[in-house]
Order: sequence, then C-alpha cells, then structure tokens
Amino acid sequence: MKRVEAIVRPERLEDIVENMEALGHSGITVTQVEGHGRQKGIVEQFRGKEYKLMFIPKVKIEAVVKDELVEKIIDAIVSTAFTGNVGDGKIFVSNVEDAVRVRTKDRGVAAV
Amino acid sequence: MKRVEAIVRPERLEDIVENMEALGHSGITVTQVEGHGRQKGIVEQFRGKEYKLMFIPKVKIEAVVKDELVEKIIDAIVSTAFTGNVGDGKIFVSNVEDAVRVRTKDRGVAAV
Amino acid sequence: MKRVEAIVRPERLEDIVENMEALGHSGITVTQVEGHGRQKGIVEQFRGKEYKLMFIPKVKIEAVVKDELVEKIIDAIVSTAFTGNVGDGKIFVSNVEDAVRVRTKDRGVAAV
Amino acid sequence: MKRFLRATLTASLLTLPLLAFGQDAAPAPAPVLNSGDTAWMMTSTALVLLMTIPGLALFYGGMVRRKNILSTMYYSMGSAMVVTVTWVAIQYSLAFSGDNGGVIGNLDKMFLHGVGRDSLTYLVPENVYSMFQLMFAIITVALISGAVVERMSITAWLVFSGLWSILVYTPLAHMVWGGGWLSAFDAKDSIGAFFGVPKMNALDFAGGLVVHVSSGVSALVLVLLMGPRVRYGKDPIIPNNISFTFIGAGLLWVGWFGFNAGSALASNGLAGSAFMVTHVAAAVAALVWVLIEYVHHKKPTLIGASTGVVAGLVAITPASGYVDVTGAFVIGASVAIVSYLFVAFVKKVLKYDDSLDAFGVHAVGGTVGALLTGVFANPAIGYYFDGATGAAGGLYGNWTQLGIQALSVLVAIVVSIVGTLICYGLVSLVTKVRVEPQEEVIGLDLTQHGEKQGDR
Amino acid sequence: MKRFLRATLTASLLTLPLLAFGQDAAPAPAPVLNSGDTAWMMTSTALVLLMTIPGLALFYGGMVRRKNILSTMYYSMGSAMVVTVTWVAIQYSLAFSGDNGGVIGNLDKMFLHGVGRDSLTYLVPENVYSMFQLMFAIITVALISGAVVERMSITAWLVFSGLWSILVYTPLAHMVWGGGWLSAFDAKDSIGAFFGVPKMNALDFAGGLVVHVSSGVSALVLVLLMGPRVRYGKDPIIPNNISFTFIGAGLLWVGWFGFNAGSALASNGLAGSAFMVTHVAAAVAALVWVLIEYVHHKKPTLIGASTGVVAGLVAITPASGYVDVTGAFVIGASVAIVSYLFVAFVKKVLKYDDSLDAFGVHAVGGTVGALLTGVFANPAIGYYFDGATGAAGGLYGNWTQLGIQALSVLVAIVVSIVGTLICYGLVSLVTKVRVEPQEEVIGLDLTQHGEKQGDR
Amino acid sequence: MKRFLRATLTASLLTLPLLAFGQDAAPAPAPVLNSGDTAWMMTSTALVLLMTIPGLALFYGGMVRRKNILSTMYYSMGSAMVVTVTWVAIQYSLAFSGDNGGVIGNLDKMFLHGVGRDSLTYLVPENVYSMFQLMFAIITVALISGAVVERMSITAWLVFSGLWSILVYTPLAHMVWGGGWLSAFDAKDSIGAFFGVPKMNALDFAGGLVVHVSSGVSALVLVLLMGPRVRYGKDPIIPNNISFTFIGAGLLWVGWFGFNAGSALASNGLAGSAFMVTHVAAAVAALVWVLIEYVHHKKPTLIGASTGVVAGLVAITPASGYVDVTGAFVIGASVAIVSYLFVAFVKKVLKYDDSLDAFGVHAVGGTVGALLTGVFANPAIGYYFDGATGAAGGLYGNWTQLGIQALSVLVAIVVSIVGTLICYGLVSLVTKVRVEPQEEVIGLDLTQHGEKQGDR
Ligand SMILES: Nc1ncnc2c1ncn2[C@@H]1O[C@H](COP(=O)(O)OP(=O)(O)O)[C@@H](O)[C@H]1O
Ligand SMILES: Nc1ncnc2c1ncn2[C@@H]1O[C@H](COP(=O)(O)OP(=O)(O)O)[C@@H](O)[C@H]1O
Ligand SMILES: Nc1ncnc2c1ncn2[C@@H]1O[C@H](COP(=O)(O)OP(=O)(O)O)[C@@H](O)[C@H]1O
Repeated sequence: MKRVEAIVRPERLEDIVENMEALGHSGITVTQVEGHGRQKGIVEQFRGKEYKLMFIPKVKIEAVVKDELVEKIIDAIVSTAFTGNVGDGKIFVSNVEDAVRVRTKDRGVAAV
Repeated sequence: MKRVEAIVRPERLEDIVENMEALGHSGITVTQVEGHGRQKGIVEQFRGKEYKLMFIPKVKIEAVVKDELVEKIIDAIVSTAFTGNVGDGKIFVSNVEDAVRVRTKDRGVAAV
Repeated sequence: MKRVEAIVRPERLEDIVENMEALGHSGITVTQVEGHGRQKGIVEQFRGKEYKLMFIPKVKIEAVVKDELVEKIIDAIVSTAFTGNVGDGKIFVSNVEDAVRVRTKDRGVAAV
Repeated sequence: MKRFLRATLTASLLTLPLLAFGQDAAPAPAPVLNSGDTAWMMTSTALVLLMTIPGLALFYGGMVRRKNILSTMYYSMGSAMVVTVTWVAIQYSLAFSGDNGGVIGNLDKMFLHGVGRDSLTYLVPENVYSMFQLMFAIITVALISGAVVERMSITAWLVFSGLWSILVYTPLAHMVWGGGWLSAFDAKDSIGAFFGVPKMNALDFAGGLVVHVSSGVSALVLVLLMGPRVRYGKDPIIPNNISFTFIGAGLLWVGWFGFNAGSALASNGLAGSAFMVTHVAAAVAALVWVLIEYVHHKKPTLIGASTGVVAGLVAITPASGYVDVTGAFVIGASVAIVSYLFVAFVKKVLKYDDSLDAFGVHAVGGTVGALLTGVFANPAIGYYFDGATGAAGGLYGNWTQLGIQALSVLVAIVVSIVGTLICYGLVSLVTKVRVEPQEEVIGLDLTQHGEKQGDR
Repeated sequence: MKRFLRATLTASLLTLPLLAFGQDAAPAPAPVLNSGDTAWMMTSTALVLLMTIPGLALFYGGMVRRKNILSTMYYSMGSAMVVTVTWVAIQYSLAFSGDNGGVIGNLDKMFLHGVGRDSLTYLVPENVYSMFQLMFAIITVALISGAVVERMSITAWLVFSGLWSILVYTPLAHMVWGGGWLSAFDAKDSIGAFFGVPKMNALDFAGGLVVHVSSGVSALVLVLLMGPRVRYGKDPIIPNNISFTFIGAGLLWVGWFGFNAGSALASNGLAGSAFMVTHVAAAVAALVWVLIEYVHHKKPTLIGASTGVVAGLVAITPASGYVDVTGAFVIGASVAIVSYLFVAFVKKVLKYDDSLDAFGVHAVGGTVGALLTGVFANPAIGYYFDGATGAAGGLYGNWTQLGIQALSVLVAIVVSIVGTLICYGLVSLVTKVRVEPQEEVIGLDLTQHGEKQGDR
Repeated sequence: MKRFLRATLTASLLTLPLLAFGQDAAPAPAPVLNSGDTAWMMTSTALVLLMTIPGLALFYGGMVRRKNILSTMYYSMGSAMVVTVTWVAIQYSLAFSGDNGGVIGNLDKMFLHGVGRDSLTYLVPENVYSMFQLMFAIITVALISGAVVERMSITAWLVFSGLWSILVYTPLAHMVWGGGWLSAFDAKDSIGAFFGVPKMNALDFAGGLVVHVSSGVSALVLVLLMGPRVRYGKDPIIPNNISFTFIGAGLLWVGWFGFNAGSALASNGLAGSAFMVTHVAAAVAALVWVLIEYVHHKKPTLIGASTGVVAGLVAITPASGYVDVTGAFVIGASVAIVSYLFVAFVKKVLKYDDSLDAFGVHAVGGTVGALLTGVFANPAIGYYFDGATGAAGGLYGNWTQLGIQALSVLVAIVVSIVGTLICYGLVSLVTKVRVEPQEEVIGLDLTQHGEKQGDR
C-alpha cells in the first residue's frame, strides 16, 4: 500500500476527488493546509498598505491505495490539478505498512 | 518507530486519547480533516433543496510510537472508535526513521 | 527524499520558515493542528470554573527535502523552535518514495 | 405613506387649543413641528439604515461562500455610498418636488436646495423626511444584489447602483409616493390620462411596488442577462455563516418597524397599527414556512425561519397602513406558501441562478402583498393619497381596488424591466459587468477587494 | 409599569391649556394620543424584540458548542414565532382585558378584537401597547432555553413555548400588570382574599417576577426533569464564539432601556429615572463581577463581564421604576455577588446542568431585585398600581413592602413550578422532549435542522 | 450642543397657548418636560451606547489578530464599566454643575445628588441628559484603545480608563459644553481671561475636540510611550474578522445619528439638520476613500469603505449642528483625503505603531472637522453657546471663527498630551502597563482573560 498525498489548489478539490472515485478508489482524507513555495504570495491590503502573505491556502488530499493503483491515481490527480501556472502543487508517494478498518477490524490491503 | 495514524469520528476523540494515554503514550497530534468514503454523505438543506455533502468531518489522530506499542495502540483506538456503522474510520501504520525532541535535542526513540 | 515534519509552537512559524528558506528549500506545507503531550494544558475559564484543555494549538510544518538537506533543515528548525520549555515540539523524519510536480510533471528529486 | 389629511389631522389636534379660541377669520395656522413625530421619524430613519448596514449585508453575506462574503457585504455598502450622493444631488428632487406628467418631479430641490433647518414635511423636518426616503432608496438597490452575488464586478455594481436608482427607483417613488400617476386620485394631466386611466389610487404604504417588486424583478432581469455562477448546480453552495444570516434577519425584522410604521410619517395610531400588522405578518409567515419545511423535509431550518420572516415583512409592506390583524394573518400565511413554492420548486424548474432569491422573496412577496392589499384594505385604518377617503379593498366592497393593485404591479414590472435593461446596457459600455471565471473561482474578496474575511 | 395616575398626570399636563379655561362642569376630556410617548413606546417595543432576536440568540448561541449554535438560536426564533400567534390569539386578552378572581383576564380581546387604530392605552395606541407586552412574553420564554440547549428537541420546544406562555406567563402578567391580585391595591374579590391576603401591592416595574423569576425557576424545573447533557462534567464545554456572546450582551444592554424605561409607558421623568438606574446597575454589576473574578481566578473574563451586565440588568428590572441611584448601586453589586456564588459554586455542588445559567442569572437575579425593591423603593420616584400613592420600601419606613415582595416571589415560584410541570407533561404526550443521545453527540444543528453553522 | 436659546424656543412654542393669554405680568412659566424631545434623547442615549457596545468593540475586534479579539473587545467593555461609575460619582458634576475658572465644574451633583425624577435639562429629564453625556464619555475612552490593542495590560487599561476620563475628558467637556472657557461667549473670570483670550465661542457641536481630538491625540501619546507591538512591521498583521469590522462600522454609523442629532438635545429642526449632514458626510467620505483606493491600489476594500465612513462621521461631528449640505460634502471629502494620507503614508514614514489608527482617524478627522466648522458654519442653522446668535464661519464673513477653532484644537491637544502623560505615570505606579512579550506572543485573550474566541 502506498500513501499518495497531493497538495493542490482548493478550487480543484471536487473534480479531483470525482476523478479518483471514477478509478474505483473511494477512501480519501482531505486537510486544509497552507502552502509556501514558488507561487507568488497573495497580496492583501489593509488601509493603504499591501501585505504579501507568506502562505497560500491549499488542500492536501491523502489516499492510501493499493500499489497497482498508484500511477493511475497520480495521473488522475495531475490531469485535473494542472493549470500550467506556478502553484499547481505536488504529489508525494510513500510506503504504508499496515491498515486497519475500524468497523470490520480488517487488516492490510483489505482495509484500504 | 512507527507512525500510527487514525481517521475517526470527531465525537470519539477525547475517549481515544484518554485510552492511548492510559497505555503510557502521551505524544499525540490531532488534525481536523474531512473524509470521503463509504459513509453516506451528510444531507444539508437550503431553502427547500437538499445537498449531499461530499465530505464528512473527521479527526486524524497521529502518534509516533515505539515499535512494541503499535499493536496496543491500534487495539486501544479500535475498541474506542468502534460503533459498527459505516464511517468508523481507518488506521494506517508507516515507518518513521528518526525523531528529534526540540527542547532536549534527543534523537531517535528517546525523543518519541 | 525525506519528509521532515515538525510540530512546533505557532508563534515560531514565520521564523522557522524563513530559516528553512535561507537554506535554499522553498516548498513547505503548514497545517494547524492540536497537540497533546507533556506540556501542561491551557487553562480556560467559564463562569468561575476552570477547564484544562486536553489539546494545545500547534503548527505542523512539513517539507519533503533532498536527503543531503535533512540534517541542515533539522538544525534550522531546532535552533528557531527552541525555547527550552516543555512544549517546544518534535521533528519526525520518514522516507518518501516519489514526488511529482503537477505543473511540469517532473518526477522524483527533481520535483521537490 | 405620505397621506395629506393624516398629517393635517394630527396638526389640528395639536393646535386645537389655539383654534378653540374662535380665530374664525384667521388663516389656517402654519404647521408647527411635532417633536414626537420628529423623534419617531429620526428613529425610523436610523432603523432603515440599520436594515441595510449591517442587516441586509449580514443576511446576504452569511449565505454565500466564504470567499465571497466581503464582496457580498460590499454591494450593500456600495449602494449606501453611491445612492446617498445621487439622492441628495437629484433623486430627492425628482421624486418629491413638483410633477411632470405624473411620472417624475422636477429639479428644484437639487442638492436639497431650499430645504432649510425649519422646512417641514407634514410635521417633521424636511431634512429628516429626505433622509428617511433616502434610506428606502439605499435598501432597494442593495436588495437586488442578492441575485448577482459571487459574480458581478464591484465597479459595475457601483455604477449600476446609481443608474438604477435614478432610472427605475426615482420614477416609481414619484408615481407612488410623490403625487404621481399611480397614487393620484384623479390625475388628468398625467401619463395615465394618456393611456385612458387617469384615476389610479394604487395603495402601497411602505413600498411593495416601489421597493420589492422593483428590486425583485430587476434582480431577475440581471440574472438572466448575466447567467449563472460557474459550476452552478454542480457544486453545493453551502452558506459560510448561517448565524450571520440569522442576525441579519433579526436586524431586518427590528428595522422594518421603522420602515413600515415610519411610513405613517407621524407617531400616531396609524403608525401603531402598521407596527402591529408588521410584526404579526412576519411571525405568521415564519411559522407557516417552518410548518411547510416540517412537511417537506422533516427538518425546520434556521435559514427557512429567517427567510419566512423576511417574506412576511416584504408582503405586509404595501399593506401595513391599510389592513388589520386579519389581513396580517392572511398575508403572512399566503406569502410563505407562495414564496416557498418559488424558491424551492419554480427556481429549480426554470433553472435560473437567483443566488439568494431576490426574485423569489421580494418580487413574489411584494406582489402577493400588493394584491392582498386590494382585498384586505380596511377603510377604518388607512387613507387614499388625498387623505380624505378611507382606503377600502374587496372585502369592504371595493373589488376595483384589486384591479388597480394588479395594474400598478404591472406598471412596476414594466418600469423595472425596461429600466434595468437600459442600466445594464449603460454599465456594459463603461466596464465589464462580470468578473473573469478564474476570479470567480478564486473568490471576489481577494480578486476584487484584496481582502480575506478572516485569518483562517 | 402600567400605573394609572402617571398616565393621567401626563395627560392633564398636555390638556392644561384646555382645562385652564374653567371647563368646570365639563366631563374630563377624552385622552389624546401623545406623539412623544408613542414614539418612545414604538422604539421600546422594537428594542425589546432586538433583545431576543438577535440579542439573546447571540448571547446563548456563542456559549454552546459549535454543533449546536443554530439550534440554540432557533429556540429564541421559535419562541418569537409561536408566542406572537398565541399572544395575539388569546394571551393579550387573558392578561390585559378584564379580571377573573385576580388571576386571569377574559377573552374579550381575542385576536385583538376591538383594538382599533385609535384605541389608546394611557396615551399610546393600544396596538403598540399590545406589541410591547408581546415582546416581553417572547423574551421570557426564550430565556428558559438557556437551560435546555444542546438537548431539547425543537418540536418539543415549539410546543412548550406556546403552552408555557399561556399557562405560566399569562396569569403572572395579569396578576402583576393586568390589575390582578398581586398588584391590586385592595382586591376583595380576588384569590388573595380567599387566602386572606386581599391587599398585595407587590412592586415589579418591568418584570423581575413575571419575566425573570418565572423563566429562571421554570428553567431549573426543566433541567431537573430532562437531566444533564451527555458526558456533562466529563468533557469541557468550550464556547464556540465568545464574541457572539459579547455582542448579544451588548444588544441586551441597549435593548433593556426599552424594556425598563419603556415600562413607564410614557416618555417622561419616570422613564428617564428608570433609564438611569438601569444603566448604572448594569455597569456596577459587571464591575463587581470582574472584581470577584480578579480575586477568584486572577483573570477577568469577557463572558464574566457580559454575564455581570446581564445579571445587573435582571436585578434592576423589577426595581427600575422605584429606586434611585443608591438603589441601583446596591442592587447591581448585590446581584453580582449572589449570582456569581450560584453559577460558580452552588451549581457545582448541586450538580444540575443548567447549561447557560438561566436559573443562576435570572431566577436569582430576579429574586434579588424583587426583594431589594422592597428595601430601596423611594416614594419620590414610583407609584403603586393605583397611581395615587408613592411606592415606599423599608428604607422609607415601609418594611412591610419587603414581606410583600417576598410573598410575591413565592407566588411566582409556585406558579412557575406547577405550570412547568403541567407543560412538560403535556409536551411529553405529543412528542419526545429530548433528542436521542446519538443525535446529541452529532449535534442538534445537523440532526434537528439539517444545517451547519459554517462551511468549515 | 447644549445651546440655551434653542431649548427656550422650543419651550415657548409649546407653551404658546398659555402665553397667548397675555400673562404679561406673570413670571416665565417653569419649563415643562417635552415628551418628544425626551423620546429622542432616550433613543439617542441608547444609540450612543450601541456605538461602543458592541459597535466599536466589533470595529476594533475584527481588525486585530485572532488571539487578541476578546481582549480588544474587553477594552471597550472595561471603559463602559469603569467610566459609568466614575461619571456618576464625580464626573457629571465636575463637567456640568457650576464653573471654576472656566475650566471645571463643582462637586454639587456628586452621585447625581439633587437630580430627581422631575429635574429637567432643557425640556428633557436631567437623568437622561446625564446618561446621554455619560455615553459620550464611555466611547471617548474606548476609542483610545484602538492604538494600544494587542499589548496593553487589562488591569492597566481599567485604571487608565477612569483616570483619563476624570483628568482629560471632564475638563474638556466642561470647557466646551459645560459653560466653560472654550464655549463661553465672554468669560471674564476664566482662565481665558488670564491668558488674554476671554472670548472664545469655539464651536464643537457633538465632540470634535472633546471626543475625537482628545482621544486621538492621547492615543498617539500612549503609543509613543508604550512602543510598538512585538515583531511590528515584520509579520503582516491580518485582521481576524473583517465582517466584524464592517458590522461595527455599520453600528457606529447608525448610532452616530444619536450622537450628532441627539446633541441638539431636542427633537427639532436642528436635530434634523444634524441628522442629514451626518449621513451625507459619512457616505461622501466613504465614497472618496474608495475612489482613492481605486487610484492607489486598484482594489476598493471593505475595511477602506468602513474606515471612510467612520472618518466622515468623525469629521462632521463638531460641525453637525452648524453646517449645511455643502459643508457636509466638503468635510466628508476632505477628511477622506487627509485621513488616508495619514494612515497610508505618514504612519509608514513616522513608524509609530498606532495599531488601529486611533490617531489617523480620530485626531486627524476631529481636527479637520473642527477647522472646517470655522469655515462652513452657516448662521441660518446653529447658534453660539449663548443661544442668541447664529454661529457663522468664514464663508459667512467671520474668518475669526477659523482662528478660534484652531486655538480650541490646540487647547484640546495640550490638555490631552499633559493629561495622558500624568495618567500614564499614575498607572505605572500601580501596575505594569504592558504585558510581557511572551504573553503578547501567545495572545492577550488567553494570558489576560483565560479565554479563547472560539472552539477552533
Ligand atoms: N518539498 C515540498 N514539501 C512540502 N510541500 C511542498 C513542497 N513543495 C511544494 N509543496 C507544496 O505544494 C504547493 C505548490 O508548490 P509551488 O512551489 O507553489 O508550485 P509548483 O509546484 O507549481 O512549483 C506549495 O504551496 C506547498 O504547499
Ligand atoms: N484509503 C484511504 N485513504 C485515506 N483515507 C481513508 C481511506 N479510507 C478511508 N479513509 C478515511 O476514513 C474515513 C472513514 O472511512 P469510511 O469508508 O467512510 O468508513 P468505513 O471505514 O466504515 O468503511 C473516510 O471518511 C476517510 O476520511
Ligand atoms: N510521539 C508523538 N507523536 C505525535 N506527536 C507528538 C508526539 N510527541 C509529541 N508530539 C507533538 O509535539 C507536541 C510537543 O510535545 P510535548 O510533549 O508537549 O513537548 P516536549 O517535546 O517539549 O516534551 C505535542 O503537543 C504533540 O503535538
């Protein structure tokens, strides 16, 4: 099992999740995060002053998936998250050793 | 060291953490997340229309624990998070290579 | 590539990120979390009663970095996050197998 | 609203002691400012501003998505800023000074020219009267914004506010309240005579036509011109802060006492009667709305109750100076049923994106209220514009009134449609009306205003 | 509240010029509406609605957990909707028309029958008077909800609101303000005579008994019947939005001027005096509460200051038309001390879950105020119900008044307990009073209303 | 504010019928309470409290960081609690009873001694007048807090509130409104005579000097004494809730009608005129502020519009009883330009940390308004303090007035600087003024009050 973790623009969230579901994977956890990267910060104004914010709102989409699904999931995310502008986001893949479904006490891949 | 990550119903949070602490593990980090899975979405109403929400509020409980504690922690979580209904949540276990306690600069298992 | 994940006091956030950037690493994701650990809980009052809160606001700073940068990043975080009091926080290091930059479709270390 | 005799009656009561001395030959004494009337009118004026700022801004702001809350509030704020200037500059004069063909006034009182400290309208300072009327003009424009939130450019909105208020609101206000054709008892020189309807006597105490039908219909026109929001109907659009909507509804409710009872332009029995029916209709409409929700979805919502209150207030507005408690009950219950049908079913079928139901609540509610005024107007309560005759509806033997009310609604609809089309055209000439889709996706707060509601 | 002579005095001042002409043989002139009094009463009525919607809804809504904020606000809204209808239908008549045995009125004014545009109560339109009284009825029920938030079913609440208002509020209002036994100077035909206490003369200017003791005691009864919230005492219950609570307290403060000074039913010196003591008592109570917090916990809290303000306002309510500035200081300071003891210590010891301290603030505060009225009532300020005699407390030689006050508190307590038990029983017959534990855990907003406060 | 003749005029109108009977030899009849004036003054008093609680608390609270929102609101609440007590105890008497050297009154009315139910000030109850004035005292102190939020200890603030109100506000109020030197027509025994300026006749209708210059200047003094916030200028300080700031601005706007039109102390034509110019100046200032933002940053902000409104209201305050609509336009536009320059540029250059621009908005706005009153005062509208002479500015041939206005601003500045230095010194003796840097970093809500705004 791998954890696929994508940090993307908030406005793409719904579409990405729909695409992932279309691949047959339904378990997904979403977190509101703030990103700092190459993307130029958002400029906010306050009484004639401009503030460049250090952090930009992003969402983190996490899914633990069967190994064979990893590339498909990545493709699904990339194709929907892509706009071509700085700030489109990143995907990280890491290993997951075990999983448990609380309701059934299933372990391992069966629990994903 | 392993990272044990549980995505569970928000209303079970306090009980689960108490149970984990009872096992002698105190370091825990909690994140408000939104989950998408088998659980039927929440239905919200707005002027005579019903919206099925794609995401359901969940909490993610993360604890990096000594290897020998992993199974006990899992049991502690499962026993408290269980209701038997869809949406009870999942637990994922992955490897952690190193840890640092900022205050003491301890490294490795000693820092957990 | 390693994921360096630091859970620290919210008020140190900006300084830590500046320090990390000074090392040449710009991609960082920040999450508002709540921590439970040795730090004595915050006491809140409500009509003559005191509540000790189970959880204390923290920020989690995540950065996926090239292997050779790990120690420098840790040092940068520790030196800025340190106050010497309980609650200074922890850093965890784990392995990341792959990375994708959505905008360019770069893979691996090049995407970090 | 604005009946002559009513004022005169009050005045004569006050001057009774003087008159009692048989000043038979003397000319009628000059009206003397009544401090009680003035106190109530200043209070009412403040209350009507409260309805918009922050009332309506909260009511609307709570229902949009978080990324657009400030932008939504800004529409209300923008109307207040712009319309105050245009009102003082020309609109007050055009609405309430003189008459041309029963359609519009003159420019004699531009920039309140000639309105001095001691000028009176009825027994209150004309300064206060002009401000009271201004607050109505402000909220009317602001109401429209409910239909175009989350997509209309703020620059376009500011320009539109001024134009619409001049082109649509001003003639309607004149026709109904300024002595123009719709209210005139027998307007021989008016446009009405030209169309063969010199006698109108339409009843609109506090703005069913002038405020609600006009804003609601214009809202729909704008929606049809501008199209729905990006991804409308695909993503659920979840209110960012229902408490704000509820607070807004509460402030509207409280402020509406100024709106309706203030429209008596005096602190008297008519004001008291308007106060009572206003409150009763609001509560009844909310209760009926809630009961429908129980039947329809099992769960009564706070937005539902809030919407019900507002719908009730809208519908009682034209009737508030004419009907008794029976009228209030029937009007409150009717509007809840009809409005609910519109926002829950008709909108879904017709598929237009009237974001916050400016049409479904205000045009529909205003129409229901205007028509039922023609049924329930009780001559023991209100007067026609001439102030001499009690205003009677169908239940009191005068079914013609219902026809007159229907015709006046029609006039308001036509003026609103034509006027809004012209305004839209003019605005399009100077600026783009809608923000870019990309800006809409990011949210108008950041893209139009460079601000974010909160730190998280 | 509602003293006859006061009104008459004002009237005679106004009609002085007429009288001055020696109309010796003529009958007393019919009272003439006073526009200043009317302006103030309409303003006051609007202010008292503001106290509930959105004031109290915010005050309470801010203190519960996020998952129940809308539900908590809905209780207030629900009371407003339901009680408006029951009030107009029968309650106004039962409270303020006629008298049966000093306990209740008659049904002559059902649906405001006979209340016309020109009907007056004292010198203000009866329509306004009936609405002013209605707003009191609304807030009284809404206050109770503070005790049962986060667990009472909304359906049960809506039914309870109407029943309680009829069975408990109406007789109390009649007994104290409607000319019933408790206020009557010498009520020979009343229930009081039956019990051997025909003469009562209890003082309750704006509702210490009728509003605060009744709601606070009934709240406690409900709490004991329904039991505590799930996991009460285990999980800390952290307010979801303290700013809301503060805003609510602010609106209550502002609105309370209408509540207390409005209870003079005129815009006169008595109203001015009530206005002053109301403000002073509120600020003093807040300050004392804050000082106690400094001593007790080192840290003065915003909820503490807000609670102190409300406690001060509650306690001055019955006294506001009778006491001078000295009374205001003592009443403000006393209630802060006593109420603090209740919410911080007594509740902990007795372990009942009065969620937002409806009992600790309102029953306790109302009782403190009612009793101290019997001490500080200054005959140079207020009148007994007959309007002819200045109302004197113990400090002015009339210690009997303290006994009368104590007895009247007792009566209010008994009526509230018995009435609430009956209401609870009736509600239980038609619907379950409490939501399921599972629904309580998820939150009432979603399970009862299908809504969530915000988008996150 | 507080002109004698104005009141007399109103009185004589009312008593006209009596006088008409040629009571030539009779003494002037005692003034009779006017119920309309009283209604308006009670309403105004409530509105001015609304401006602070919750108005200003929201306006300020929304602009700080989330960790300090409750603390910021607490400053306003604290002023209300403390100043109410000091005001009733001694300040009202020192400001409005008697005169010593044109600088301060006497202590005859300590604890409202001698202020009975029937005492009148002009034609309203003195109780109401004393409360109206108190609400001004409260908001003035609260305004200062805008400069020191996020770092001043609450204990220090509570002590400072009382001291400052006594030492700075009270003499200024006396000098300008209590018959002291600055307003006196010819004050031979005053400090003015000592300095060779016995005749002042400064115009300050509702508090340009007394309220805004004093609070704004004192705010700057405090800022300079206390230093900037930790990491000021390094971290962006993002408002935690811009909607709150907007709601606050809205409540300030609405409440300001009570502030300015209430300062007529009657419900008459002057009040009406003040009402109108208040609204116009507010809207014009907001519009001009927005236009500057369009030019400067392309994006009009909601905080900008809100700030513009407040700046306009501040500037029209001293002028509101003297100028006509032309003055309102010019004053509104001028203050927007000057204030914008201050908050956007001057502050940046001078590098002081006036957190929420108490100086840039209030001192600057108050000065602009006070000076322009000397230009635009129209003798057809307002009176000098003697009530007999119309107050004329430069445009009406009396350019001396501009000099007088400048001198009076200077006096207010000097009193504020000296007084604030003394207060700061005294506070430092009893408690530390600033919280520890560590507490500041964590936030004042938790460290000073043991509370958190929300559950997340
Ligand atoms: N190495 C990293 N570790 C953690 N988060 C990262 C990393 N690089 C990027 N991110 C996250 O991805 C977001 C998008 O990255 P950014 O550099 O702005 O755009 P792009 O991927 O187009 O170069 C950032 O805001 C940050 O949240
Ligand atoms: N494979 C997964 N990867 C990430 N999160 C998951 C995964 N599966 C489930 N989750 C999280 O766990 C929550 C509960 O899962 P769900 O499928 O609803 O219930 P159940 O575990 O009872 O089948 C989801 O809302 C989601 O947040
Ligand atoms: N083993 C762990 N797993 C996950 N999070 C941890 C762990 N230990 C500590 N934390 C997080 O780090 C924070 C700081 O730890 P704490 O024990 O309070 O202080 P210290 O590191 O000074 O002993 C905690 O609030 C918690 O969020």
